[in-house]
Amino acid sequence: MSDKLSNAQIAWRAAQDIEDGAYVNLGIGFPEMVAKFQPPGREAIFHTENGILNFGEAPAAGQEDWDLINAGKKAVTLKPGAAFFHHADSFAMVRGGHLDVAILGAYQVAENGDLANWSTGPKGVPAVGGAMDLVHGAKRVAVITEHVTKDGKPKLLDRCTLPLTGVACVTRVYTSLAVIDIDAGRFVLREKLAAISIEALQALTGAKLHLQGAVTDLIVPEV
Amino acid sequence: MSDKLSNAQIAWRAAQDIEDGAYVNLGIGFPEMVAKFQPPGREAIFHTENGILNFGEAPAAGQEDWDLINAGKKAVTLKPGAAFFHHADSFAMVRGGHLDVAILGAYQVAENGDLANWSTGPKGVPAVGGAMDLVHGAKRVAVITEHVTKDGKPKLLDRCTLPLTGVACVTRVYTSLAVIDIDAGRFVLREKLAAISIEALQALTGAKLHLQGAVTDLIVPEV
Amino acid sequence: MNKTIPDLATAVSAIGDAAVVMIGGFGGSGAPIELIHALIDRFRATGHPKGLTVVNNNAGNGHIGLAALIEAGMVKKLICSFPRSADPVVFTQAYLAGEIELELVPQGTLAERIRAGGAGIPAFYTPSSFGTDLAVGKPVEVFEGRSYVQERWLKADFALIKADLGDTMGNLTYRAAGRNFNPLMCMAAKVAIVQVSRIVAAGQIDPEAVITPGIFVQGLVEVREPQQEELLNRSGAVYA
Amino acid sequence: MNKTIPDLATAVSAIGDAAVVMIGGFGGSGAPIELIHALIDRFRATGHPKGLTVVNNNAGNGHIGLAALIEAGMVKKLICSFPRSADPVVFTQAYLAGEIELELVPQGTLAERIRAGGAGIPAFYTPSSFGTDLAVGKPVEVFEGRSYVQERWLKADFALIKADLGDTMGNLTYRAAGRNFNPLMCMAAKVAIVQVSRIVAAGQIDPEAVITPGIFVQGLVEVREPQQEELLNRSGAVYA
Repeated sequence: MSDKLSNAQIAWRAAQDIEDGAYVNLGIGFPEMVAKFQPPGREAIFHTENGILNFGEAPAAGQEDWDLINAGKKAVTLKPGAAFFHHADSFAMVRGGHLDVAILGAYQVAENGDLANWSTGPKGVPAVGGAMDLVHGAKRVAVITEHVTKDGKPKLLDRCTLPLTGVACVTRVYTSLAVIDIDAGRFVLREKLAAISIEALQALTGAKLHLQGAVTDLIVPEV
Repeated sequence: MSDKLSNAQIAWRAAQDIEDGAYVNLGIGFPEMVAKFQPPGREAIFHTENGILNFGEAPAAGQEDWDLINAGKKAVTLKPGAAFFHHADSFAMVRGGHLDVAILGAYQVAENGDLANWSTGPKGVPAVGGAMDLVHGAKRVAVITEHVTKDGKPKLLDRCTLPLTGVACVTRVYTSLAVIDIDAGRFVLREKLAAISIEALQALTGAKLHLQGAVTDLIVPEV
Repeated sequence: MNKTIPDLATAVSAIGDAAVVMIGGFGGSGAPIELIHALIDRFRATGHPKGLTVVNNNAGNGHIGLAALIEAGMVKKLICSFPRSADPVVFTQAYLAGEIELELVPQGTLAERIRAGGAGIPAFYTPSSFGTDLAVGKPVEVFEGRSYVQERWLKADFALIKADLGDTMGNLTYRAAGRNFNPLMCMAAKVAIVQVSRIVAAGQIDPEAVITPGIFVQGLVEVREPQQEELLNRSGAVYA
Repeated sequence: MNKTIPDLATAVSAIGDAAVVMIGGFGGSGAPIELIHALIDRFRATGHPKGLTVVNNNAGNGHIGLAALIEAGMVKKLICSFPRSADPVVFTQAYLAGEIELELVPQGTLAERIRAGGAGIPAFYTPSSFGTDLAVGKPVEVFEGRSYVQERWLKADFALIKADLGDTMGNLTYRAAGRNFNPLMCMAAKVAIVQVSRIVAAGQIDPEAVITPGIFVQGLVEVREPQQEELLNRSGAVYA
């Protein structure tokens, strides 16, 4: 095992916490990978905000129906028991608290649960999509992310410096090094890779990591 | 012809103003009669707020489907091109300005267009239904009514004394004696029965009848 | 995933005292008579649930369904738009005797408040009821020169719903105007319990034809030949 | 009643300069490519309409459809949630050159604002965007201890819509996720113009299957084999 988890491994770890029968929205891009690691024997129903419940994998190349796409505009298939609906009904599901979990990517997460994942600042074309809706309403909003940025800066901070997506919305962060809960405005370390010390992890984290009960080893298979 | 119009005749007169292709909601009870007098060659589409567009006449006795009812809870049939929808969509049609005309009954109408048609005062069980929604949104809200109450008191007033259904919402009143527009906070007499003088009509009306252009004879066949 | 509940008694077993219960239907169309009667059976056997707040467009008719629920003394408060019907004697007597509280809401506002509850919209503005007795005490705001009343969402602990087909995942279709408040109440309740004429396997309802997606449904029970309130009342039925 | 329009050119002929035009579709699914191209044709022939405000979830892709509309210089302002796509070069260049105005709206808020426009709800409260840059200047209110942002309805002069079946009275069905914003935009526009794959007689669509009731539709035009944005872009198509 390398010194940090791959994206697929982070996604695998997040997938283990999805209960049987859960309604789940996966953010565009990296979070979509979580669907692949659904534990055997559990059934999750995936929601895509453009208007499908219970969609499945991508079709074979050449078999795409381009009206049958997900929020990332990728072609998908349907599972038995799927349903179509318009955008207002779709975001009623989101905003109305009907999703069990939303798993999103992040630029930054703050210890009070603030999330920044839609804008890296004033330059370029801003685009928000459904991110600001998804952070509200799901019973559980989790983030999957590298623990630090490409140039080694912390992404878990005492306060976000980038434009916010939502205030106090994230409750769990799965990173390439650890699993961290957000509880009462604090980062609480739950799991970490055995190879890294708490001190070394703290040095890569922009806010204090609190301990509350045991910190267990973050163990993820090669996937 | 008697000295005043029958209910059927009032309904007939109101029906003559419904344009071809109009979407129409008829209030429960007396206003429902308007549907029978649709002029030949014109097609109106009737909306019932419990969730049907383009319903038709009552079925034969014994042929009722008691899930296929109108707002008055009477069994109806469907015309080709009907649609079902839930209550939120139904009242989106009402409130959102999609109906061309709503025709309602009245206890009282005021010269500024205020309507009282839901409550005769504090005693008994109050019930409002869709009346307060129907007076808002339809492009034209018309009233059909006896000109005076059973004991001869005016129903057209300078100000309603009964609890209001809506403020400044009615634009035309079809009575047993006259057709009166509400324009800029005034009753404007448009048509009256030939047998009654303007003075006599004024005496039966609780606010000033203004004249603006010709007053034509209100001519209605026996129906 | 299988949201099927084996019988009516089990379906209504979790509804507690003082719960807010939305009941679908407009008059008798789309009214879940069997679920309501199962709830009355439970009350007769156990004394619970009582002190319910019920949301329905009407106030029951005759001595069955919602009227029987009121007659049994289980309802503390009714939120509705039109507490009248062909034969509203049960509600009328209870109301005039001061035994039941009434919150009267314009029908379109009732529908929109329920939808808002399901859609996570805590408040909205409507022209309906502006300037009337039903707007007293509510905030008013002017938008684009016209006055509107602020209305709040309406949510429930449970909804009792009547649908036509349901698949095991809770996807539903309805019959004709029996749709009425049912899809909205599924959205607005923590637990939506649905009686359907037939439970089918997941995949047996065309995804295009689903009116209520299963995410809004927590349990469904099959009632093969559901009773129709209108016919029961015409036959003089009494649920007693 | 027959709302059929004989051809695409006629269908878009009433759209004037500075109109607010909602365009259905999410990315390429449910996007009315042929109606958009007919509007571009008119602009090339007559110089009108120009100065449009367009409402769409995205900002176009490649050089066809909405992207081509922008490229033709017809759009003054875009109201959307996600002005990015696989190939957003047209909008990006226009935006960075200051040639087009952008109002960015969270996707769920955009949908709800459009529905509100269609439903006569001038304003509502949502938790979305609270505490973010997109809530700046908007009223905030606390309900039941949580903060919400007041959002306003969104209405349009015209909507360009893609549906699947349409009957002569304007009742519509859609295809799969092509439904997206289309039913909402039909509600929110004074004039909803719909391209359908097939026009059928009134009565040929099951009343239970109607997604958009005809009351929300002013005209429909048949486009038998509608193009799909994704396939056009993969073939490198340019509408020029």
